[in-house]
Amino acid sequence: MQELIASLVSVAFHGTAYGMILYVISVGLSVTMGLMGFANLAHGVFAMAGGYLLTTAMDSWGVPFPLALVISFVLVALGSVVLERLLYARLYSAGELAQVLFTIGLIFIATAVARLIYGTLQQPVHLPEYMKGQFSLLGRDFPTYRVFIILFGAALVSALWFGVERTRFGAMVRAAVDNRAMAQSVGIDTQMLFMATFALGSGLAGLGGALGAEIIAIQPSYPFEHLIYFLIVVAVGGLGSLRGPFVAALVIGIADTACKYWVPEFGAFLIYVATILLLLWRPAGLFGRQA
Amino acid sequence: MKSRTAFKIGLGLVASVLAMSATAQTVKIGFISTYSGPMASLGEEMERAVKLYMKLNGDKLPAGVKVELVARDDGGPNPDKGKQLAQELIVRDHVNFLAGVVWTPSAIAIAPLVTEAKVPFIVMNAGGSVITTLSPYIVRTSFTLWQAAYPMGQWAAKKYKRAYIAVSDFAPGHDSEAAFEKGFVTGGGEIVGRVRMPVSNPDFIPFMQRAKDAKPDIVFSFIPGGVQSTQIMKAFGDLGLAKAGVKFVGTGDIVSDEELPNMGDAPLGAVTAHHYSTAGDRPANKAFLAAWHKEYGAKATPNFLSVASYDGMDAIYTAIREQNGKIDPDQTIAILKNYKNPNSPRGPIAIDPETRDIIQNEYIRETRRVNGEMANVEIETIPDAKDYWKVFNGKK
Amino acid sequence: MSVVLETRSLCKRFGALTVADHIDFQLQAGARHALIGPNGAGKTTFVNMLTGRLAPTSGRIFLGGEDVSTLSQRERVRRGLGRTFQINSLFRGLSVVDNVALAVAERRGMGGRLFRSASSYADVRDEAMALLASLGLAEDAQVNLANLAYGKQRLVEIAITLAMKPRVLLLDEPAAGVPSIETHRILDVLDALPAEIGILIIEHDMDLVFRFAKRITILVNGATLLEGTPEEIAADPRVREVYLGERHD
Amino acid sequence: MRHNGSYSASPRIGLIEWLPWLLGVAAFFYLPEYLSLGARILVYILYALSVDLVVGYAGIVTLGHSAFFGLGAYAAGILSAKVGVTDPMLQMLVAIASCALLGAATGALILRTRGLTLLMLTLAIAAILLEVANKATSITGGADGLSGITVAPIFGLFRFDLFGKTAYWMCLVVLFICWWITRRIIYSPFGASLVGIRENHVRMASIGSPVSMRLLTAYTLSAMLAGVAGALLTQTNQFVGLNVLSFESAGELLVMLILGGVGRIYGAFVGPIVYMIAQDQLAKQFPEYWSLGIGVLLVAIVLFARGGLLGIVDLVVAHAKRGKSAFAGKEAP
Repeated sequence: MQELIASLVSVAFHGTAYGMILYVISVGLSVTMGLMGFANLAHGVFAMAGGYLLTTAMDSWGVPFPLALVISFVLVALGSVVLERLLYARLYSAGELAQVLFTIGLIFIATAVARLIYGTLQQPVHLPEYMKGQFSLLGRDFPTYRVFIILFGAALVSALWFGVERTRFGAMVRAAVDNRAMAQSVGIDTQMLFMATFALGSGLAGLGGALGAEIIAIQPSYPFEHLIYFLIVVAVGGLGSLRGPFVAALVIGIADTACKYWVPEFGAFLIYVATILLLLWRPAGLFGRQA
Repeated sequence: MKSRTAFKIGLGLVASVLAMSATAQTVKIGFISTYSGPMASLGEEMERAVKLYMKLNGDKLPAGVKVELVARDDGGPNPDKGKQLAQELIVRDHVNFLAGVVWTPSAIAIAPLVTEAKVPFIVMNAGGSVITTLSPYIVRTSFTLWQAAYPMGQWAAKKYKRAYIAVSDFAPGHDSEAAFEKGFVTGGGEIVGRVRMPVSNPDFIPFMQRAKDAKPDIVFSFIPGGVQSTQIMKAFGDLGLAKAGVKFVGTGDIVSDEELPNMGDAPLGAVTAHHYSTAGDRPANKAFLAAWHKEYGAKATPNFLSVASYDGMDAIYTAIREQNGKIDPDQTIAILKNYKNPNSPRGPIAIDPETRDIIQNEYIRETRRVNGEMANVEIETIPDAKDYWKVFNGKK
Repeated sequence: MSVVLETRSLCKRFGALTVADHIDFQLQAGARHALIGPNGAGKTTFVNMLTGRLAPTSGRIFLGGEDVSTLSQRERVRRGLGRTFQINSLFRGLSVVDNVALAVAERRGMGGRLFRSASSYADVRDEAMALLASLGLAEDAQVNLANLAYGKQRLVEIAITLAMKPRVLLLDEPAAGVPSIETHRILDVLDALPAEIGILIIEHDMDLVFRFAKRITILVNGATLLEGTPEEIAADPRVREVYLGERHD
Repeated sequence: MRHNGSYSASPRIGLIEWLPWLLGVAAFFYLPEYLSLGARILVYILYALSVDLVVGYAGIVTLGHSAFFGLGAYAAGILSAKVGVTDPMLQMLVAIASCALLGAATGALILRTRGLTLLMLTLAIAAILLEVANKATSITGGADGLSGITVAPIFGLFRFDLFGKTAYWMCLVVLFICWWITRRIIYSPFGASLVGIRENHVRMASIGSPVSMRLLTAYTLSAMLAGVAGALLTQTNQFVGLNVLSFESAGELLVMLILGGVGRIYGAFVGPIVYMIAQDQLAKQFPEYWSLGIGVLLVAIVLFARGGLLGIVDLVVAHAKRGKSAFAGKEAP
């Protein structure tokens, strides 16, 4: 019994940390897909970029860890605006196939660029001393860094929700997700809104990639390898929603960890099966509006 | 009409240019390794060793004989890619030897090709026991996982009772799991749990947590070396297994020499079985290291892949010398079967004429801090270790 | 005269919003019937329920006396229910004749044949060509639809539906987007439609409605306000009330 | 030239359509050292053709066709390595049957959905197969791949050889048969209705077309073609590895197809030929720049040349024709 509880606590803890990372990375994808109807498979590129920026900032520029996180967020957000204006914006009205292929192309490019600059090896993250080791709580040890991820993630989620619920920008985003034509007709500059949302979402992905570099290894095939998990979070959570992906990310993070812990012989099989069943039952996801 | 003729000429030109084959006195070695993907460091270690050997031993070739290395990248554990490259090396480049190969699955996939084409194939890393049994043209200069994991199990059983096994989920992992288990259980130990982990880029934390929760005395692990060894060490450290009194044991892969500097203090006290450590106290090893540092800089560190490739090249050069540059596949194999080198950087080695697999010393090492640097210090030697899988199963 | 299409107490709710409120409606064989009402009255919803694109919340639909309430779109089409769309809904990448031939083929039940080539079905092509000729589109048969003038596209819209040989034809704003000086071409086509088809037209262009329809139903807030001949409708004071402002915006 | 089922266009096989086959036969005699590459190209042409049928003709955006390619490959491989059935024809039949089953079963479930949901479902199904192949080590060999595959001589006569001669002929003949069948399907009323569904599925439903059934049929047929391609790959390589099921390889195939041109049959020929020859020659020397180039090319095609290489050829031809149209008679529709 004692042991079962111990394992449950482990799984819940590590799963939550993983889920937080998944959420921070994927939430931007959910909003941009819901808002702009853009099938952006290249979202993982932003997360990877964040991870590389973190390690570069810390190792080459000598920036302390907290500041490196900020840098990851800001630079990725800025970079994404350039991409959005130059490329994405041309394809808002194009078909799904074109968007899919375009973003796969971006993945290829990002993978190659990452390899050219950083080589093929996984980037080691040299965490500051205060993030290493364990944190004791109720007689159990928890790795300090993952405790930090959970707390940081929770703070970020609260800020994000508060922002979208209470600010003018948030209200505009919600209006545009609900009904774009309507939002346009009441004078919301949707082009600016798209750009800002895209930047925020991509910046968050960069932050998530940086934060999660310990868990999801930063290496060039990152955007391909983890794409399916980001997409699952969005599809299961429901497009355009903030809460949906949060629930989905936590569930998937915990379920994935539980599978690795108890039934490693199944791998991610159960996650995929569950995803399919859920999408067949609710094609628009848990919190999406059903057609 | 005109265009068709032009087309034919074009095709013919392309074909003839591409078909230019090796000149008589050039021995071509097709070398397959991993230069890209997450495991790219492995290919570099191997190729550096091969090139270093060629540079230092050019004078040991018969007069007029040249050796040409045709290197190909399989991008990681992609057996079909490996097989395709081997096929092209044989059919298009007409190589006299195939060499290299990091991954057991690739070596397995290549085996039928070298049998059909009668091309001697020198395995310079892949450690799955079964490989040498798949073709009479395969010779291995690296190691098998049974060679390391079985003595590790025997050694551990003398000191510990409860072991947890965590290995990568592919053939070498399965081999090392079986070998350790046999050694450990025969010696009176008990396996309290096991897990097979994904081969590439896993997050080791959940697996190590599971190991910790099983409360073993030791965790035995095999993972394909390189950066992953740092990752698993970090997970072991972050979860406080050492603090909880759990010992980390494994094959040498979990404490690859070149990654040791990145691991911090986590590997202190880890005990591993392996056939090579840069800390090995032998004149041949010292000379090898000196040459390596001279060529690639003081910071560059060779590892067991480098040594196996270095020795593999020595075997190939021996065969070339004894045949005076005219390579006959069957004669080559006959020569290689009796290849011996008492002065390899890893100690005395020989090819077992029965199995074409390597016989070498296995060292039980403990990771310690020596002069401020982490090092795998040899604490026990098991001389003339064979591939125990073949010994136990009567395979050749 | 017999009733070919009938709804009984048809309702549709989206959450708290009622867009169809117990609609009882009858369409006679060979009728020229118009459904009008202000924007948001629920006309398109009503048509979508008739065709089976939307499932009603409650109520029944009868086609030729048969209860089709739960049948799929396809089943209703096979029983003789055709529709056109308010916004052109055509096959833009195909030639005009292929647009129509697809529908002919489906009606004849050979649209899914796998082996013989489509062009070997000369009868399908001939029928499509004849239909196009009857609408004055013979010249344009081989033109890619996307390159066709908008007004003609509206006619193709009707041609595709006619190819289904419907007993009942639902025309959803056939003149939408066509400049008013050209609506007469649409009207000519409508006037020439076979007399035996029962037609329900939804239209904002009141000139067209009053010139074409023999009977008019007014829908307001999802419910039937009034039904009668054009003269009766024109004379009813409630209509003016509903439409005041509506026609001037 | 676009090849679409049409009620007014002739389905006759044009002269230029024989060119690929001529080249295929010529390559055998002129490029004997490149036959294994050639066989691989032929396999990928077939695979691309199957994807073109669903993506290009039926307009189903799928990222999961590797499920069928992989299933075909594994079915043939497992049959040989684990069951001991070495006859290539029998292996092929089992591969086709299993892909038909999987295609029909999954298609019936997922083709009701669209957009992201459909994309996700196709991806997840392929991911499940990958995970099964990865974990069911005793049957599939897991990450080690499935080796020990032997393929008996075709009809007991033609042995699969080191140089890939037999494999090349086998691939060429099978591709020819599949091309012929696919072409007939595309030119049939069924093929025309697929294009109708791609252009406007709502309208197709409103003219009484059984849209889901048509899509399911197309999906299943395409799954079978992909299965044939997979089985061929196994027989020519005598090895099956996990990457036949990977998302990267599915993505790579889409790249080849879009490079050639989607929805025009011969895009599926041109794409893999150009891509794989370029890869054979360039990727070895410049692996990093190779994928960079592919990415840039893909983005450029999507932004500027949606029709791929064949689309560009069309434009050039149309331009040239317009130049002399005063003399040329009727222009092909």
